[in-house]
Parts: sequence; structure tokens; C-alpha cells
Amino acid sequence: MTGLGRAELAQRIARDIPEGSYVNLGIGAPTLVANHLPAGLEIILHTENGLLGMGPAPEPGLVDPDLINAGKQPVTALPGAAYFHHADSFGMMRGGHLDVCVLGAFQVSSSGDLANWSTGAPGAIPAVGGAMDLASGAKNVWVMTDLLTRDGASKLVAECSYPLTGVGCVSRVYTDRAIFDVTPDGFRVRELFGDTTLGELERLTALDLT
Amino acid sequence: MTGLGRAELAQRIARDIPEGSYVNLGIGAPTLVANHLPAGLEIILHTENGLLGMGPAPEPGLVDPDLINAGKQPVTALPGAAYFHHADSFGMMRGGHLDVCVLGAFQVSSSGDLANWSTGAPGAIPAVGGAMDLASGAKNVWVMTDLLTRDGASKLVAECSYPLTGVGCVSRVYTDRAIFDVTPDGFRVRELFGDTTLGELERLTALDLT
Amino acid sequence: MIDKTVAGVPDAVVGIRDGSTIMIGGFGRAGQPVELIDALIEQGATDLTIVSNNAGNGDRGLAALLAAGRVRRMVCSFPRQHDSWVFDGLYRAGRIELEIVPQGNLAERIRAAGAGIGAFFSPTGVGTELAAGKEERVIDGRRYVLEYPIRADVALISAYRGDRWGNLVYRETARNFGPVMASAAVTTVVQVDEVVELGSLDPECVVTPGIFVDRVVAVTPRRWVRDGAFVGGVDIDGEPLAVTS
Amino acid sequence: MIDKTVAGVPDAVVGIRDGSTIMIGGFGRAGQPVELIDALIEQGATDLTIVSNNAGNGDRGLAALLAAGRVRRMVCSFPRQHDSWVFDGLYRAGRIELEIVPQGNLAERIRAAGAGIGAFFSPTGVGTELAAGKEERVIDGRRYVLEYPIRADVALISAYRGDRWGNLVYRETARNFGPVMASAAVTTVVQVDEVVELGSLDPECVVTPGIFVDRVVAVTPRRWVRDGAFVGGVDIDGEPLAVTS
Repeated sequence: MTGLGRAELAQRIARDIPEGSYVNLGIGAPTLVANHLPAGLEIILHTENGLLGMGPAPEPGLVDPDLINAGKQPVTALPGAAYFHHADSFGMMRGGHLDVCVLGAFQVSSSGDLANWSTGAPGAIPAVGGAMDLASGAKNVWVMTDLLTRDGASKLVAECSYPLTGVGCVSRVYTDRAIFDVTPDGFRVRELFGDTTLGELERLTALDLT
Repeated sequence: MTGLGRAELAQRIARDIPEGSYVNLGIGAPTLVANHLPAGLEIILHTENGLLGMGPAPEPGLVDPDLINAGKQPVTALPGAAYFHHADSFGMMRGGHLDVCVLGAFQVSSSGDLANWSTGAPGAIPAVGGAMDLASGAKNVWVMTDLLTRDGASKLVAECSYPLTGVGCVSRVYTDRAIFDVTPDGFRVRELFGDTTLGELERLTALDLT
Repeated sequence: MIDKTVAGVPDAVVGIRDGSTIMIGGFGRAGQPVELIDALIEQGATDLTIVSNNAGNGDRGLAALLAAGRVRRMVCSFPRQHDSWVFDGLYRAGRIELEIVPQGNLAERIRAAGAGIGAFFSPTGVGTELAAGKEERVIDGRRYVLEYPIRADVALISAYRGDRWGNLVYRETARNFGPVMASAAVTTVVQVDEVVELGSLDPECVVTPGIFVDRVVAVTPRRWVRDGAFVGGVDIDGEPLAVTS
Repeated sequence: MIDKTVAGVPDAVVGIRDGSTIMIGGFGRAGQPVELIDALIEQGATDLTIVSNNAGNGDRGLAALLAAGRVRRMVCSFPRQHDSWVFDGLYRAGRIELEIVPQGNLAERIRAAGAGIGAFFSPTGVGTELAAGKEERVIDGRRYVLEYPIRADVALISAYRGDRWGNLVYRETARNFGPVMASAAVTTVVQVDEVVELGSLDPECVVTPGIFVDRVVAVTPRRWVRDGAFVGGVDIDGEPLAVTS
């Protein structure tokens, strides 16, 4: 294994978020980023179910069933927090007020298309939640994902084969092997992790990278 | 002079508002209706600048510059009041949540068109405020007006010559001489005041009334 | 005197008809009006269309309504959860229709109904299968799809405190869909922990003005709050929290 | 540490450019950010488009900005008031452009900008000269016109209290356009009576979350409030009220 583990990747993403940013962390792996936000820096977390200024998980005895995140896990609210209803919350998102949103992905295309809500498998129960709103709303949509699926297929693709979440919405992809920016010329490698090489990435993704 | 004076007319309108109604009283004469709402009945007044549960004018020494009505006059807030912003306030109106809105008029047509915001006079400074929103939003739009202008012209007309505020929005017109319902067949006299007769109204308005 | 309070939950759901469209507040369990749903099951209305963010959790609340076979169609953003076995079973058996709406479009379409907006252009979902067949337009260089209001016959929501005029305040993220749903239904029914004296809710902090509310009923207060203060120690079913970690 | 507070009103209006579109909160005098407008006059930006419900009252605030010749165009619902002599004179002299927008459409168009809505169908104004030339559509048997968002470079608003994250609460009907304007501008500047400690505003009662706010400046508190309580006795200029009736 070369590259970064989940926690290291979360830490790497956290480092790229400037102080004062308003950030939404998607369900799943992106949630880990919260654990690595630099202490002493104020970064304000948004959860689309109606809270700005979300804090960490509560002490075990102090779980408040009224205070949850988008993944329906118990959270806390920091001093300076504000509650609002769903239309206001998604207005905030759709209106471009969030600086960064970190999402998981099944696939990201070289033009920034995102597929992360459905594998399109027959018989699967569709469920989109706020994924499409997040993808279309934040100023910067970052993806956090392993480069490869368990079967070794690249999640970076020329064109998504899974149903889309958003078109041309992703600006950066953080993977265990490298960070990629989405540019008009496709994926550009921003940073390599471990002993990963550009050539290796091109082989794994079957894409021309720059 | 036969018929009702301003205050009597306001009282007559107030009598037609059921308890529990949510009511917006337009700027000018309609404001007088508030003074005649039956004591002991709860009728909730809306002012489009952000308040439900508007109360009467304050004591002279207790004028609060932050607490005004749509006519920018000082008012009070009753127990049970709620403040909200302009988009919420007009959403309330546009969404059909107000039971009654009472407006003044330059003209009302027999199909319920309302003209009350502009005489279209050259050189006049246009100003519409919330008139068009009120006209299109409330469940019942009532007009309070003298039947005739100072020059003796009927304000009830076959077709408005002044610029419209709303199309087909008025359901009832309260005048000093009679109350009219707007029906698919035009104005129908609902109630005559003083010794006013139907024939007299037809002569004054030059309309076929039923 | 205006008094929107009703004595018990059966009174709160009186008159709900078969075939109704019913909005149910809540995000997962937070803010889900479980007592009102129980009363609705008891009341018996069936062939319902339910508009709610999720499609039930565990076996209580919305899940119980689904299990009772009362729901013909679900309109929601996220039916599939780890504890949505009731819905999952119905769906796989072909016994329920499903319309998936992106969460923000769901909230905004409900708001549009309440605010008298005829339709609006949303950027969410453009180019995806959830926008298939919808009118699309480019405005200022950005692609949008046209979305229509979602209205309901009845909204069942849960708030924290209410007064006899129907003014409401919520608690934390249990607010979620309550305020917009209250505005979008012909009849809005609210369960609260406490009916308070008229005038005791700060008019600056009322979240849902009473104009949107038709019936208010007090239910057993949430057990993790005492005298208005969070005390913790129990879960959403009132069961003691295992404090082991 | 996030600190959106600035030391004085000149700092609050730094960088506002000629030709900007500026939203100014307030309904008449209530909620009008007079101190910020005074600072803007001092700052010197000109050729402005102003979006505000009215077009100035008396000789202070927005009226003074107009009198200083800084405004090329007014977008408002109700310019003509008993004390709008400054605007009236400019308008009659052909020295200012005017776009009249029905008040609810104005509020909703500003909200649409803040909420990322591309356009919306409104029933307000249909069939009137203010809808002339606008796209019209019948939806469910009702006529609507298509209205587009109104955005601004800067919003100048007045709130009651704010914290260093920019969270705001307002006071009574002085709230009016503040919350929607805050959401619709690239840079939102707020004057408050008091900057309070982070965490001292009740998160259930925050009306404008700080995400919409860029700069907060404390100004002389309104003189009719002392320690948070209304005391009356003075008018909006701080002059003693004549208690004669």
C-alpha cells in the first residue's frame, strides 16, 4: 500500500480549508475531515438539516435526539451556532454561500461530472438526499475517495457510467494516491502521495493526466 | 347626503370579518377598519412590513420607531404577535394565507379588476408598494371606497381606465352608498345604505346592476 | 377567542380523508410527529400520498403507517436508510410508488406552495435522471430545471412549544421541514411538548406564525428535556442511554 | 479566529466602487442603516444603483445619498412618500432612473438571488403595466409572470445585535428587508446597536446566520431602547417626543 490512509487523507483535506470557511462535509468518509480541522482555527460546519456551527459528537450520556447531522448521527452545536429550516438551509447551499463541500463519489469524470448517489443497479432503492443540491451549490465541490474501487476500477473516468449527481461540478478530487484538480483539459495532478508516480496514475485510471 | 360616513363604513366592514380571520388593511381609509373590530373578538392583523398580531397606535410617549405599519405609522404588537422578514411576509400574502384584505380604489371593474396605484397622470411619480401583491394574494379582496369621485364619476366601471393593480381580484366593494359583490354577471348589490335605491345606483354608475 | 388547541391526538387528525396527500415533518426521527402518525393510523385514512424527507425508520411512526398499508405513494429524498426495512420491503414487493426528489428541491417546492410561487428554476438535478423530461432553461449562462410546488391536504408536524394562536417554536435540528410544510397544507396539525400562554413566546423568535397552523395538540414531552433545559440520558424512545464508551 | 467586526463605519464601507449595485435595508426609516449611508457618502462611491423599498425620507440617510448626486438608478417599490422631496426633485428633473417593482416581487427576487433560484413565476403584477413585456404563463389555471433574481455588489443593512461571526437579530418591524438583502449581496455590511459575545445570541433565534454577513460595525444604539428594553420618549432621530395628545 502506497499513499494515504483514510484518516491521513481527511487530515490532508482539512489542511486545505482556510480559516473562516463555511464547509459542508458529506455523509460517510468526508465526515472524518471534521476530526482533523486544525485546533484553534475557526471553520464553520454546515449541516443541511438546519445548523451552522456544528460541533463534534456529544459525550455518550449527552446525546440529544433533536440535534443530529445529515447522516442522522448525534452532534453538538458550538457557541455562535444558528438553526434554520430546510428551505433556508438549502437556499444557503444553492445560493453559493458555502465555500467548500466535501463529497464521496462512485465516479468523477474528467469534466467534473459527479456520480455518487446511485449505481443504477436494477432493484436498488434510489435515494438521493441532499447530494444533488450539494453538488450544484457550493463554491468548491471537493471529492474524497479511494482512487480505485474494491475491484480495482478507477473512480476517475473519462465519462461517468453511473447516474449523475451533478454536471461539471467537481473542482478537486482527493484520493488515497493523489490530489487532482479538474481543469478545462481534464484532471491535473496536484500532489502525489507516497511513491505514486504520474505514470502509475495514468495506467490505473487509463486517462491522460497533466 | 344619504348613505354611510367613513367611520360607519369602516364599522360595517369590520362587522363582516369573522373571528379568527387574518386580515390586512391597506393604507388610507381601510386602516380605519381596525378601530371598529368588535371588542372581545380576536381578529389578527397582518402588516406586510413584517408583523402578525398588530395592535392599535401606541400611547403618545411610547412611540417605537422600530414598530410601524405599512403606512409607516407607529403601531403596537399584541400578545401572540410574530415578526418576520419581507420575503416571508409576502409569501404569506401571495400564498393565500390571509383571509381578507381591504384596499382603497380609484376604480373597480365589473369583472373585479382593481386600479388603485396610479392615475397614469403624466409626470406623476409611480409608486406601487405592496398593492399588487395584496390584490393578488388574499383569499378575499374587499375594496373600501366612496362610490363616486369628488367630480361625481363612478368608481365602479365597466372597464378600468386607470392602470391596473390586479386582474379579476376584487370580490366585494364597500361604498358609502351600497355594498357590491363581484359576480360572474358583474356587480350585484348586496346591501343598500340609507335611502339609496338600485335605480339610483344604476344611474350613478351607468352599469347594469343585479 | 381563537383557540387552535385540541384536547387529544384523535381530535387532531379528525376528518383526514382517504386519498389525501399528507406532509409529515421530520428528518429521520428528529422532528417526526410520531404521536400524530399513531393517531392517523388509528383514524384509518388510507390510499395516502406521503411527502416526507425519509420513508420511515424502525417500526414506529411513519414506518408503522407504511406497515399498516395506508400509503400508496411516497414522495421523499432519501427512503433507503439502515433502518428503513418496512419501506424497503414494500418497495421491493411493488406495493408502494416512489418519487425521489432532491432534498433541496423538495424543501423549495414545498416552500413555493406555501408562498404562492407558480414554479421556479432550480439548478439542482440538471443533467441527471431526476430532471429527465423536465423543462430546462439556461439563465445567465447556467442551466436550470423548472420545478413545481408541492401542496398537501394535511401537514403533520412536530414543534417544541405552541400557543393557542398556533405560533410555534422548534428545537434544534428538529425544526427541519416543519416551517415550510406548515405553510403548504390546507390543514396543518402540530404536536408540541407544551402549549404555552399566549404572549409567552418571544415574537422575535416565533418560527412558524400561527397563520399557518390549524390544530395544536400537546403530547408527552420529550424526555431529554426538563423545564426547557437539555438533560440527556435517554434516547429518542425515552430509553436510558448506555454510557459505555 | 473569525472576526467580522470592524472598528468604525469608514472601515465598514471600504472598497465600494463607482457603478456598484447597493441594496439598502429598511422600510421608510425603520431599519434604514443611516450611519452606513453617511459613511458611504463620505467614502465617495458614485454612479450607484440602489435597491431599497423606498427612495429616501426627509434629508438624512438614503435621501442624503440621493441629494449628494451619487445615485444613477433607483430600484424600489414605493418612492413617493410625504417626505420624499429629495427623490421627487431628482426624478422630476430627469436626473435619476427609476424601476418600480411590486414590494413582494422585490423581496422575492432578492431572496431568489440569495437562494440560487434562476427565476420564478409570480402571480403579482400579472396583467398590469409593471408586467409588460415579461414572460407570462398559465400554471394550474392561474396566470403568472416570470421574475428574475436581483443581486447586489453590496448590501448595507441595520440589525439590532450581532456577534463576531456575523450572526444577527433584528428588532420588530425594522427586520423587514435585512435578512433577504444580506443573502443577495457579494459583500454584506451591517450596523448594529451592539456587538455581543459569541454564543450569547440564542441559536434558535438568530435571524440572519453569519454566513451571509461580511462586516459588522457597532453604531450609536437606538435611543428608545435601554438595556434591551423599550423605553420610548424619543423619535427616530433621538428627539424627545411631544406628548401632547
